[in-house]
Amino acid sequence: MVFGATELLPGDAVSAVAGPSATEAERAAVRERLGLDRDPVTRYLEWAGGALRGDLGTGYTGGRSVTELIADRLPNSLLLAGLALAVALPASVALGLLAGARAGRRADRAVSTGVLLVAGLPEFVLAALLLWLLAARTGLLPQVSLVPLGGTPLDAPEILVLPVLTLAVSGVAVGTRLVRSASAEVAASPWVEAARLRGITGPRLAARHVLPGALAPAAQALGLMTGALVGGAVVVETVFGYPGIGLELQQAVAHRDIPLVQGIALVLCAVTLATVLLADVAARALDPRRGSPR
Amino acid sequence: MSVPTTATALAEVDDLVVTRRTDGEPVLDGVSLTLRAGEVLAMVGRSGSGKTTLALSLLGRVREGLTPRSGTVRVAGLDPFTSEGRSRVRRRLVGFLGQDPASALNPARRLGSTLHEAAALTAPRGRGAAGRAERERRVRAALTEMDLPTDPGFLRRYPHQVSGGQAQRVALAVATIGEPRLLVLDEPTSGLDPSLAEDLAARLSARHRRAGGAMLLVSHDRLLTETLADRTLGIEGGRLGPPRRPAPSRRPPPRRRAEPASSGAPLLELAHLRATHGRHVAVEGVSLTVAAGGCTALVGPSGAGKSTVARCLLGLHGSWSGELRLAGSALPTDFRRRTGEQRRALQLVAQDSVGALNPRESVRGALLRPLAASGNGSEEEAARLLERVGLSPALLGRLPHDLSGGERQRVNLARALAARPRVLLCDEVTSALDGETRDAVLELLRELRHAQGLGVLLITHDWEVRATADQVVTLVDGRMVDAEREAAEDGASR
Amino acid sequence: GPALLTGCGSGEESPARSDGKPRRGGTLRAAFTGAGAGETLNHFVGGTALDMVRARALHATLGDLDPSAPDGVRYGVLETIEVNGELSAYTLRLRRGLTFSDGSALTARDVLWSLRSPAEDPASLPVYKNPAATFDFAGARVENDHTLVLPTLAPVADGRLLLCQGNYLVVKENSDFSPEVATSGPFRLEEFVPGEGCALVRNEEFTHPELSDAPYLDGLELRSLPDSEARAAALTGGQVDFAHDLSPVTARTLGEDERFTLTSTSPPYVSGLFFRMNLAHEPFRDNRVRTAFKLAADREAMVESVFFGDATVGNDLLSPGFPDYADEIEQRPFDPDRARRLLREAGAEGMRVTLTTGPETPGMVEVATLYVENLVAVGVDATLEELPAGQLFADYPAYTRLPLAASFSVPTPALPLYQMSYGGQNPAALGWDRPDVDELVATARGTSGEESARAGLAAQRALWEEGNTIAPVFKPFTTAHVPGISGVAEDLFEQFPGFSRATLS
Amino acid sequence: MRRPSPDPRGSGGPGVLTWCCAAVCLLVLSVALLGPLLASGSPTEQVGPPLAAPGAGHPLGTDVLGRDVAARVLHGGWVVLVLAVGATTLATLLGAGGGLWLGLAAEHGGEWVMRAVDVLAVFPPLLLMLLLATGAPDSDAAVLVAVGLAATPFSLRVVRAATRRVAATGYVVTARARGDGWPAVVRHDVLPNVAGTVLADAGIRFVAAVHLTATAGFLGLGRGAPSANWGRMIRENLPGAPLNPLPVLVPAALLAAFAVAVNLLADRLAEHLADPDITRSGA
Ligand SMILES: Nc1ncnc2c1ncn2[C@@H]1O[C@H](COP(=O)(O)OP(=O)(O)OP(=O)(O)O)[C@@H](O)[C@H]1O
Ligand SMILES: Nc1ncnc2c1ncn2[C@@H]1O[C@H](COP(=O)(O)OP(=O)(O)OP(=O)(O)O)[C@@H](O)[C@H]1O
Ligand SMILES: [Mg+2]
Ligand SMILES: [Mg+2]
Repeated sequence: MVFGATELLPGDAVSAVAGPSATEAERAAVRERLGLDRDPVTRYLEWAGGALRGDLGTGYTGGRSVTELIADRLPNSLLLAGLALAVALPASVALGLLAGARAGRRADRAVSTGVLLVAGLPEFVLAALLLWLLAARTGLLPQVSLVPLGGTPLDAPEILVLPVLTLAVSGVAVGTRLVRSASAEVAASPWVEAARLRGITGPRLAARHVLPGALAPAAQALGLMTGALVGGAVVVETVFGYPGIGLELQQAVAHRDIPLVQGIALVLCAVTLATVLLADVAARALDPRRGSPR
Repeated sequence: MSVPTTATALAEVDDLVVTRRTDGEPVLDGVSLTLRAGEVLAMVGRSGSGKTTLALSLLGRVREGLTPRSGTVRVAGLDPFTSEGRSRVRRRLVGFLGQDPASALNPARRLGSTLHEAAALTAPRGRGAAGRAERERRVRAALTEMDLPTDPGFLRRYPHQVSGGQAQRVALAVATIGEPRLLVLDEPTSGLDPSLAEDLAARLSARHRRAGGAMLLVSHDRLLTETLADRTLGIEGGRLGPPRRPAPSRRPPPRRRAEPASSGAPLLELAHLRATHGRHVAVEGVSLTVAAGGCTALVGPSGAGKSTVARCLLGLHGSWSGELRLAGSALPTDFRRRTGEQRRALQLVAQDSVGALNPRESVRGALLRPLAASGNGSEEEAARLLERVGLSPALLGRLPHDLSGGERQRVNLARALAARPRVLLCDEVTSALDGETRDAVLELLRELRHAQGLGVLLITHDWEVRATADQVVTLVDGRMVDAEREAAEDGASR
Repeated sequence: GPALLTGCGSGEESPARSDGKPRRGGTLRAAFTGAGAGETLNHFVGGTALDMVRARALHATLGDLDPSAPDGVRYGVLETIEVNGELSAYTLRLRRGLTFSDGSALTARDVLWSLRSPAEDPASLPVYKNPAATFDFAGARVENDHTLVLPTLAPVADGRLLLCQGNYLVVKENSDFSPEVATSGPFRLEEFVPGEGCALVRNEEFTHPELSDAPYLDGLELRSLPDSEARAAALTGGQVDFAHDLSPVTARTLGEDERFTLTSTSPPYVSGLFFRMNLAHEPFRDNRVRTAFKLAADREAMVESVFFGDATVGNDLLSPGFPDYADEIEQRPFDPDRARRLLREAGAEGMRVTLTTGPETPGMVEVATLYVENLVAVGVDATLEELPAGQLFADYPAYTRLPLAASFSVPTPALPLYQMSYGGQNPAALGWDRPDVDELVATARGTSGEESARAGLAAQRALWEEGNTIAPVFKPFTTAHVPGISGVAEDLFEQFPGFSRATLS
Repeated sequence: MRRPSPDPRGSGGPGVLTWCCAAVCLLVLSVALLGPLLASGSPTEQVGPPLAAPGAGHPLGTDVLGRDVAARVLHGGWVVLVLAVGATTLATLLGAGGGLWLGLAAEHGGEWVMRAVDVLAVFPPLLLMLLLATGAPDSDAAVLVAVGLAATPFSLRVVRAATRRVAATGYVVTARARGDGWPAVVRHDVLPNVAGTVLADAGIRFVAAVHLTATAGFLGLGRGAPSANWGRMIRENLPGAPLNPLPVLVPAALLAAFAVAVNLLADRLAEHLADPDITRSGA
């Protein structure tokens, strides 16, 4: 599917490689070199075969192996998404529970409205805002995520703060709402009512009584959110110049580097699919009633 | 205004008025009550008379849709309607068991963790290993007291993996584990067979009195109130008064011989039922019949497998085998493969009356749907059905959670009847009803049996209900115990 | 060096300290547009600014353009280029004693390989193939280690300008462009991370043709940041000292900041923003319509609004500032009334046309936006279609069918640029097919002196009068840097800075 | 006699916040929909120097090309709103429909369909948008469909999960066993009980749709350059924000306010649909 989709992208790498002023002969030569003169079915079979073997072909620009290239970038993105998740997950669970367990009360209104306000800002505005607040005005943090040459982002943790924060904040906004709606429902159930009548209140009520019931539905949605984090970092990575897979995808699309687009899309799909499946499994494990309908 | 607290008064309710928010109707109409330490007070009254409302007010709780208008409540001198008072009252002073204990257990938590938490919450602040050992001991003790298994396997189960009566006893254990000074129990034994109930009650009260605790017991089970209570108060229309009926005798009433309704061919035949819950065989080798116009009682101790049998008959149970015939023609084991006609022919009134009602559907909607399916979807018909089960047509606009426990149960019954079944399966349909209302319901069933040839399968613990059956099948541990002899003993054999 | 840069901040400080000697030492960090993780060290295939700058730091050039020098060029590894009387063979002589970073000698064979191998590699960028259109590499002779003779395919007068444009660099023969390969430039590679940047250190083996102790910098860190905003942010955040190619608005905002010095290139190192009328599109066959379209453009307003005044008004000709540019031709005025009249005469009043553009280079969409407003003002039913980034030229055959399309140029001398993109029925010319003009250009390039000048002027006048290109604006390349950096301006190839003379204070 | 329990939540009925939200919604909607009629000047005409501060004639100053920000704001709303509302409707309809079906048909290969949907869901929205938008360049409808499709799998999953929860309840099983067909069960039992989830989800989708539409501007998809569009305006003028922040702030504020208000309203509506008493229980 990824292959088919990218095939449909108008234009081809020929112009990107050969340059706008190339002659027809030059273009034909490039086309032949890239193997674009053969029919799509053959190319698909080759590509799919290669993909199965872990070989995603060679990028048009620069001619590096796509697999190698993704291996360069993916860890950075995973790190970013992982850190963002590590911040966003507990925060959205905590906030979502706080709001959901007291649905309709003042705490809920405050959290929900606040979360909505943040969620209401497009990601690049949020990024710009954080940038302005934490970096440009105060100079506390670097504005651009320049990874030390030859090192990993972890060698300069300060460059991770802003991208992670941006991703996490928008993740929290979505996550909180999902957890809230799940836990509000549970909070209204007779068993939570019974727990209240036993004098259980506050964090204990939320964590021990509301959460277990809310986790299963929330896990589903949070799984999707995770997938979106990995792939959706395009904007954040562009704004901060963070060398991740999202930035790479954007550039590859702009350069019509089809093998690279295909490779990245495939890897993104795989990562997202994995998280979604994981979430499904988690949801199943967390819901005792699954599989044994009453 | 407040009444001076005497040293002995543990709980005091003074002139409490609770009204419905929508129409201002009082549900409690100037109730005053004093409960002394060490006293057991029983509260009896018709379904919908306000018992649960009063019991909850001791915990500072008023259900949504009701509002307290005036009056005061004090428990050990604290006002449970203030937030500090509430948390202290609920945490340390009062243990509460609600009317629908099955739905009070968190379906996502294991029984063990609920019990441990209750033990920990009320334990003297012991932390660490010693604390844990103490908690375990108390949990075990509570389970033993409730006649429940104490093996870790049982504690690891989820609420939906135990029977209705077992769930009720777990909930009772949760309420009593902290040995609170005041126990408020709302129909604590409705799902238990009488001998177990009596046994349990005796143990409970012995321990409780020893510890000097007071108890407010809401029950229509006269046997129970008689055994336990020092004092019985009646409640009627939200006002307290002396109990309406004099305390009845301790003995179960003489079993009335049920007149055989019809002796035609059995309407419903079940043979060689075998049902499993995972690897555990819940029911095996059960055969029973229900005659047209007849009534078969399915009895047995809690956890015997009665509800499982009912669910199998309906085709809801996932893994079962056996032969099932309705009026001579075979019924598929899975309801999905039954025709609409076949499905309508069998109707279940489920044991868990909360779970069986759509929380967002009014009584009217719940009744009109099956009525429409059976061809008479008028509002009058719905109102008539409600009246037949002893409910006011005013209830039509209500949502399930605005109903009292008994009312809910009867709405369930009305809904099942609305589908015009040929066989009605009643799983503890009278457990939350007072004697009077129960008799009315039984009378209704009898009438339907005669008039329409309705076959009834009654799952019950109640001797009096059982007595209306013309056949009795007893289950113990998932197996039939000599049904013939039992039946003969009852004098109900054909 | 020539005054290629106009300072608009505090200006360039003198490269010399009070004692007359430039300061040695320091590491300069600079940000450029780069490619993604697919980036390689092979600059023959990578055309980003970063590729160019990195290549010029790593490899020595044959020579750079310098209009003030006697030959019009300033030599790098070369001592001289001699041309025979028939303009049919060029002899390149290398300086003595040149070595690569590993100490091996730099010979004429390396020079030949560096010119020839990209021409033969289909993957390399068109610009590196250009010499092959002029010189006959098959007939090239390496006379000795220091002498290379290149015969031409046809007589050519400007062969020196062609070879010494600043982008023909000397790479070790048969190089595979791996990070370990020895290089000849002012710096050598220390660390290379594709898509992120590279770290370079001074190449002690390098000898500068003019300055004995250059390069002065100890190290150079070149970072890849594709987004103009990000480059500016890295500069203001102190993460880099030098930010290349800023968008007009970014430049304007940075200009208000006293901490930075802003420099913009001036002609010839400016990039043209063009609108090209497709002659396959009926109304444009009529030269009155073409002229009307040229007259309709409010060039001053474009310069003011899009570039805050920091750009050059174009005259519908290619490559202002280069020696072959015809500045004798008068500036075309903004005359909407005449445009309207011409359109009426041509019967093209209310003609419908869609201008297709894309964010391929900063300012392109904005200029097109204003131009469409201009067209509407003279009674053309014009609409704008903006394609997503990367799409305008992606489907080139489709591009050549657009009625009115935006495009841009990189700094290249006017006549070679004409030959590359307009001559010989090139599809990129959008229907411009004038053998007579092609002939004139060929003459101008193949002769010298008066004759060449006359032919060049005639060709450009034809283009001005009848051409299908509206060239309203030439935009500069704007860079910003922290004060204390100097010597960058003296080593500039087109818009790409070189750091062989740069110092840091 | 004092009331034993001060009612913690006050009386029912819409609160101040709800009214505020409604007011904000109305305001933004009227700006967006009536704006083109109210605006005096042209949104594309150059009226002054770029990024000029507010002054006479142009109360919000000028944008990056010297166009009147006020006129552009007035003209630029309806596209975003129509796109976002349309895409949300599309996603919600598809998501709710599919989710209900999949949630109920869990046994009959529904699992497999879900896997297929998952594969769709993980397809990068960026690529999806590029594809659809390049198939029909310069078209807002393509963006609408793309945004809608990108959001659908998410909705579908959430609704499906909710449906499965409801489908396992006693009352659904009872109704099915009673002989009620799926249509009746869905209408009476499932829909009312998942309506809250669907609405809350639609709220999230809406915000996401506003973002995606704005991002479509970021990627240069949909109606191109001269057209005013709040998402586009933000992006166009972001680099110039230090000179005149209004062309960024005003559309961003309008977008955010609208997204928030719509969401809060959706929440309230969900609550009321569900039944105010159920969701607001608490001791
Ligand atoms: N989902 C389940 N998984 C495992 N065991 C179960 C499950 N449901 C019920 N059981 C067990 O099966 C047995 C029979 O349960 P059933 O509900 O039929 O009892 P019952 O006779 O109706 O009891 P009661 O009178 O208490 O309602 C019990 O021991 C119960 O613990
Ligand atoms: N949330 C509510 N909103 C409105 N009316 C209610 C609500 N809860 C209960 N009622 C009504 O209040 C009355 C008293 O209810 P209550 O639950 O106290 O009865 P009860 O005595 O416990 O009855 P039962 O024996 O059937 O459980 C009933 O008529 C019931 O319909
Ligand atoms: Mg009750
Ligand atoms: Mg049972």
